[in-house]
Amino acid sequence: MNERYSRQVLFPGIGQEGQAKISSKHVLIIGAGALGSGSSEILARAGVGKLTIIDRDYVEASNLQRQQLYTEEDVAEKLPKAAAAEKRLRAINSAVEIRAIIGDATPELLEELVGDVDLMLDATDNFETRMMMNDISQKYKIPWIYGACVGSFGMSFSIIPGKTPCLNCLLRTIPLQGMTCDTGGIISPAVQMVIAHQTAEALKMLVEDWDAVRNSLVSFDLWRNQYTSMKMSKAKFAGCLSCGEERTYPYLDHENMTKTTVLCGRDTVQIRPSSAGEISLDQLAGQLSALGYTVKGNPYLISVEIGAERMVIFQDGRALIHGTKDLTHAKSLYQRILG
Amino acid sequence: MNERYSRQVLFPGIGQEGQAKISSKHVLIIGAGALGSGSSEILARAGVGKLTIIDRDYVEASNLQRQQLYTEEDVAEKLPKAAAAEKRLRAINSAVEIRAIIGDATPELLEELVGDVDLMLDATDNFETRMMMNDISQKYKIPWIYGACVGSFGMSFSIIPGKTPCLNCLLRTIPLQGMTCDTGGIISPAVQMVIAHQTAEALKMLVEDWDAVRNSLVSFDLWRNQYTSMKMSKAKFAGCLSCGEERTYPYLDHENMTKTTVLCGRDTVQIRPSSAGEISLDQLAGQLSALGYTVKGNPYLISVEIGAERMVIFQDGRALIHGTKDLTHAKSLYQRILG
Amino acid sequence: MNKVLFFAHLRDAVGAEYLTLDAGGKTVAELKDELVEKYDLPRMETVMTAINEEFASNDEVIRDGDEIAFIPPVSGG
Amino acid sequence: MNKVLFFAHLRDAVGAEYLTLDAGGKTVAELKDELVEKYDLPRMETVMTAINEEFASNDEVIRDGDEIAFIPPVSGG
Repeated sequence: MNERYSRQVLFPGIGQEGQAKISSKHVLIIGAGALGSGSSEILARAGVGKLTIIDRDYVEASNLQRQQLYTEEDVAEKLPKAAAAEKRLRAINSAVEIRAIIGDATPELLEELVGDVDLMLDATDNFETRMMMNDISQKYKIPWIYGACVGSFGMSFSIIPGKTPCLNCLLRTIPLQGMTCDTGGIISPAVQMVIAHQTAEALKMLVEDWDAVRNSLVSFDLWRNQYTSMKMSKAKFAGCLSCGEERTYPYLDHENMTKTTVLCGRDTVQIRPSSAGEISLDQLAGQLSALGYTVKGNPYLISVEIGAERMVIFQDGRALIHGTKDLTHAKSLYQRILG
Repeated sequence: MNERYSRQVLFPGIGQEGQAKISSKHVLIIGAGALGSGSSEILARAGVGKLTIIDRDYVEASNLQRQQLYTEEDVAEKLPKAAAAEKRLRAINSAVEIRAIIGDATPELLEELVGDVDLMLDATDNFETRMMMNDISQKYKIPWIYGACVGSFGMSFSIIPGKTPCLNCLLRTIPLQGMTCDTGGIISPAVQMVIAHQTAEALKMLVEDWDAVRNSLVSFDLWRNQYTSMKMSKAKFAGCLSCGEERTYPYLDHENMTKTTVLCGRDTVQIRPSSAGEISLDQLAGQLSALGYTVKGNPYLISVEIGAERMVIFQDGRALIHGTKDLTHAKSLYQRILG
Repeated sequence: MNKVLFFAHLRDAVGAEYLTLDAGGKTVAELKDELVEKYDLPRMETVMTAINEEFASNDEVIRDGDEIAFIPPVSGG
Repeated sequence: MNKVLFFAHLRDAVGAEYLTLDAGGKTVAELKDELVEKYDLPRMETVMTAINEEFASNDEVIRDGDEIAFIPPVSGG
């Protein structure tokens, strides 16, 4: 084994055999924000065989306070997070096969991707996507690791199909959210603490040390010096629609998915077109400039100022409308530009 | 306040006032290995006013598994860690004033540096340097935060002069070490967990929220799913030579410091010349090449193959001899080259 | 008596890390209802409950001396 | 009886996360000596001891029911 991994091969929980397993595995990370940038860096440094990273967002100034792969230059270039993450991860470890996907984690995309995936890491910022991951996990028997944080508070839980309860057992329904995330802010140590738990669990699963996997949900508050561990076996719910006998995988059904979303913690609305398809960004940018709009762009997106709002349009027709939380207003702006 | 820090200003423990304090503070980080690269990144992203980083080592392949600021290119260039860290931290946040010091943390250097330092972070890998930091902390009334890890285990403790016990109260003597560090290896999540605790404590101190500072020593094992918090007020020792009534600051005395050290976890000896002074690396490299040695170098150091060993010599006369743990042998190699 | 711990925004709403109160004989759901009334706690229906560091459903009955913790699932990332 | 927890390499040496044994009336130093003899524990003189999650010196006397934890200071970084 390589000198590069000598310190983790020395760790008895990994060893030569564990390192060989790590280097043969494929991990899917959904989200490349605070949690995703941190955990993808740890797994790339640890020498995982293949990393697939999905993110729909691009790098903004307010990300730099806690999203570790990104620099001021990435902000200036408005790079999509998945592309910026890929660039940095390659510089860190050129031996890892990295696939960056700029776009939304839809059921179709996940079902197409997970064929050879050994483990999924949660790095998303909303429960809709987590419930979808949870259904994919149960349907294809792929473990995943829930992680989330707000303020100085965070939590993590390891979900193994057929063994542990699933996220739908715990929550029963998608919690109404928004308030904590909008008003709580976030400090970077809380992000790192969640990542530490998620990636330790990931390494255990990658080396197949299933007995070491944590069977409790950890939660902590670093500012208030709280830490608690809640045993979860009793949370298993026989009637669960995701992992029970009568399972229907409800979150893989498009009927249960919104098309317009206020993004958590931000004055931004996302619009997803109901039908998939590519748009020509060059052509659109030309038209808008001709109409007198201020347009900036790169190969992945264009950004247009529209009065007090700013709209960012991606190749797949998805758009982010910054400066509003009003879904109807956002939709009308979108339709004004894209019809 | 800047959009850049908006998410941490939203966190009630920080706010506008806290952010202004953070941006006016100076933090000294001793060590730029696993803990130092991680905590310096977090503090730079958080917008601390000034960061001083001291490290005596350069980037090697075996560092990349857990030392987050560094890339394969830094290894290829054999960059000193302090220089490589400075480069990356500038790309992350150009508003932070960064001073990188390539060298050993001696009592003289620390006494010269700490004039306007508000907080010290422990990112060293040995107790000798920690005991020195601890004496500096008590002498100049500067808080510091102990952190350390090995394998999947780690710990952290916040030390505030005049309030908490100090490291010398806890340990009474420098523990004999080596074994755990040499044989235990290290996994990156354990590093991140220590960093999460150290930087959360650092933010509390930078915003002067002294009541929030943890009064217990945290220790954890991420592989074994252990976590414990030990209240420390009873550890205060009246006869402590570092913080007691009859204090002598024993670890600022050169008599108590070794000149030749086996580096923790590595087959490497460090030699520190007894007298300070600069050597001409260019001239030395020329001489050694002429003698038939294979020599590589950059403006900060030269690297020479000597049989099975490799010696890296820095401008201040310090050298690392790789491939041995034998102090006498190492010293003789050193003297063969540098007289 | 019972020690009842609050995490994240629940702690802010209650104004303390924990309360000491008599919840013996009540179900988790009953205790939640009482607390919502007294402290205006938001979204308690989705908050997870631990009794003695073990997950407890809403219909579980609390015994005297049990330690209760309320932990809200969060979504940031 | 007492629950005695071991961290880091001590856990490997003992081969278990914790032991249940009767240490009531003994000092911390006496318990350390006993364990060193039985399990060949390395460097116990510098290992920190917690009694009921509070730091305890070597001469502190353990009472029946106390939970003891042995935590070795580590130096990696």
